[in-house]
Parts: sequence; C-alpha cells; structure tokens
Amino acid sequence: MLITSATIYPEELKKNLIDRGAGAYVSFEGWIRDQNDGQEVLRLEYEVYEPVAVAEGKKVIAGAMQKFPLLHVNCVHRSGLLEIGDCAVWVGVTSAHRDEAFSACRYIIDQVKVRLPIWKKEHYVAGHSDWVNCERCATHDHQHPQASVS
Amino acid sequence: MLITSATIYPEELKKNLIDRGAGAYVSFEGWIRDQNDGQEVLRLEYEVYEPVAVAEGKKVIAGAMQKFPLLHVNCVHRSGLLEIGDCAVWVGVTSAHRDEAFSACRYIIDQVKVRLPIWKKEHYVAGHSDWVNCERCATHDHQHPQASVS
Amino acid sequence: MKKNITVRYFAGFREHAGVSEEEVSLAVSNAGDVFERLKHRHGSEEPLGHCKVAVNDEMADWDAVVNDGDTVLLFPPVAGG
Amino acid sequence: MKKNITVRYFAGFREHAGVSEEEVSLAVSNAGDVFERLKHRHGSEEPLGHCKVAVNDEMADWDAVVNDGDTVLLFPPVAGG
Repeated sequence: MLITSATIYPEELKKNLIDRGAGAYVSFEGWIRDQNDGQEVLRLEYEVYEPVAVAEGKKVIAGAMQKFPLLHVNCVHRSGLLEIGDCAVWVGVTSAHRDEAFSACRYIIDQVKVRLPIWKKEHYVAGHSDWVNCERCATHDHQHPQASVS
Repeated sequence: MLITSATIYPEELKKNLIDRGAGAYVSFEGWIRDQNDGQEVLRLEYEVYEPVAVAEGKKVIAGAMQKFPLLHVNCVHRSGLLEIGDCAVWVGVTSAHRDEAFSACRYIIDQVKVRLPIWKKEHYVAGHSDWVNCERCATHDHQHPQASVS
Repeated sequence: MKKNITVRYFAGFREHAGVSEEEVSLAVSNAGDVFERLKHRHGSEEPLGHCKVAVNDEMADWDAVVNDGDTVLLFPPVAGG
Repeated sequence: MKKNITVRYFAGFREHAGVSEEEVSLAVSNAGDVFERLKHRHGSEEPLGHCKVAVNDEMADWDAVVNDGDTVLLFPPVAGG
C-alpha cells in the first residue's frame, strides 16, 4: 500500500506482481471523471491522512490475501491535486486463476473506498467546490469561530 | 477484437479506451502459467481460427456493451507459440463507475474462453504435449489414416 | 443424395486427420451428421455438445442444414485465454 | 475530571474549524463524546456512524476510551478512489 503525490504508472507497478505461477492479472484504475452528480468537474483534490491510510490499506490487502488464494497484490492511491483523466487509484492482483483475481481486486477497491482516511474535494467548472460524500459537514459559507473550548 | 501473433502491450491498448467520462478502468490479462493440472508446463501453443474468432469476439463485445453501460471495450488474443509469463489475452473496459467495468470485463473473458475457436496445446517439461480441454479428442499415439470417405 | 462438402479440421481434430482440409462426398442433412460420419477422420470421442461447428465461417448449431458446396468447420472443445 | 486531548480535524472538518489541530481540555470518557462536544468546531451534522475516528493513529470505535494525553483524529465521511 502506497500513498503518493506523483503520477501512478500501472505498467511499472505490475512488474512487482509477476509470478511464474500467475495465470491471471486483474487491475482496477480509478480515473478522474469530468462530471459527478450532474456537475462538471474541473479538477480534484485528494486529502489523505497517510499514517492511517497506509496502515488500513495494508490491513485491507492482508484481509484479501486471507480471503482469496492470491499470489501478489498491491494498491497505490494518489494525494494532492489531480486533473481530468488522471489515475487516482490503482489496484493490481495476480493469482493462478481468474476467479479469485477478479473477486480480490473488487474487494480491495471497495474496502479502500470506505475504510481509508481519504477525502476528495471536487472543484467544479462553475467555480465552487465540495467535499464529496459530505453534504452536511462542509458548508460553503462556513465561518471559523475561534476556539473557545474548555 | 484482435488476434495477433505479436506481443500484447496492454498500456498501449489502454490508450484507446481513454474517455473524459471514464471513472473506472478494469483490465484482465491471462498469463502463461508454469503448471496446469499438476503438470509442469514448458510453453504453450495457441491455434486460432481467426475469421470466426474475430467475428465471435466482436459479438461478445457488442453483447457486453448492450448488457452494461460501458464507454469503451477491447480484447486482444494471441496466437502461436507463447512462453511462461507471456500475456495470452487482454481485456480492457472503461465506464463511468466501477461496478459495470468489473462485471463487463469478467463477462467478456468468460465468453471469450468458451465461444471463440481458440485451442491451446500445452508442451510439458516432461516432453509430451496435450490439447487442453480435449482429453478424448487428441490421442498421443494417433494415426493418420488416409482419407477413404465416400 | 450425396453432397460435396469441404471439411476443415482444427487442433486435435486436424492432428488426428493428418490434414487440415479435405473434400468429402456425404449423404448428410445437417452439421451433426457430418461430425458423426467423419468420426474416423477427426477421431473425437467427445460428445457433440462439447464441440462446436461453423458452416461457411458462421458459427452454427449441430442441426444446421448442410448444403452441397458448403464448408463445414469442425471445432474440438475450445480453450481460449 | 477533564482530560487534555489533542484533536485533529480533516477535510471539511478542518475547513470548518479553521485549524488542523488544537489542544482541548474536556470532561469526556470516549471518542464519541469528543465528537459531540466539539460539534461547534468541526461543524458536522452528519450522524456519528457516517464519520470515523482514530485515537493515536489507530482506527477506533466511537465508544473507545479516551485518556489524558491522547490524540483524537476526527474523520468526515471518507471518499477514496
């Protein structure tokens, strides 16, 4: 599991999954789309809390290796500013047969999306921006009250 | 759908599936394993009847495009002699969301394996060779009777 | 009435027949008949359902009618991927 | 009894609070208490179940005990991938 602010090169990452016993390689790439929920997206900003994201990602991968008879697995997730078409996340799996490679790849991306502390802010063509999944926690006209906690 | 005797380069093929509306890219690669059914494999030979394989492959892809909301799809299958680790088949799918990309990629490789006129002969380390899936149709000590059909 | 048919053998069938293609003259009505009548050529003991057939480069069912001048392609069990 | 806690805010929570981290002194027993007591800071109207929490860089349940000196990380609904 790796979090990186640099471009993801799946073909390079795939090399680490090569195995003479591998009959199947399944990969997933999440790309930045030009729209979401009917709004035109200009670019995307990923915020990642890396220490916990890496630890959770490793747990997801370990869980997949336990559930399915896999040979090699890896997952890389971007942080920072991404443009339309950029690869935000890559998951690669090799195994002897295709059934477990498909199942595990799907399992990993599903888990990564709900378990890792990663947030994306969509910047729209129309000018505003929003944290995805979080309609009620980031108001556009929010204020910054001074801490008055006791 | 393409049948080729040349090396498959998935990263090049992926470029044709790029789309600003694509949020998901799922790919499958079938690699030559070093063993099958407990026998050590030395290399593999694919025989493809290209006219029908291409036509059937196109039908499989058209079927997938009808079943799932996809953006782009392609499939390339090797013919000829392949070594351990070589990529024998590649399927790539892009779509807005990951669910249909996974389902379609799986659907396509499953259909390709059972519908296209492609056969593989495994050459074993032990010296003999066998057509896969065809225990009862290719005997090792077969004879070649002269045609006496009327 | 006999029909002149071009038969093509693939993979294990071709190896058994020792030729990839031959002209035959057979009294047959459908593709399944061709398969059965040419068992001594393709050598298959597989049930019909495991094999496939194409007539004139179109995938066909085993009960597809075969006409004089047709090309019948006999496919052993496939194993792509 | 009040506990000295370091709180870290992420994404929308950080933007609402205007700081990514602050020291607070709260009479709380678990992580859920911290979330509720700091609503005016992170501004979330999301139910607890939509958000996540880590204590000292370990993912935790909302009923995880928070001790004096702990760091509590408040995570808005995640959206990786």
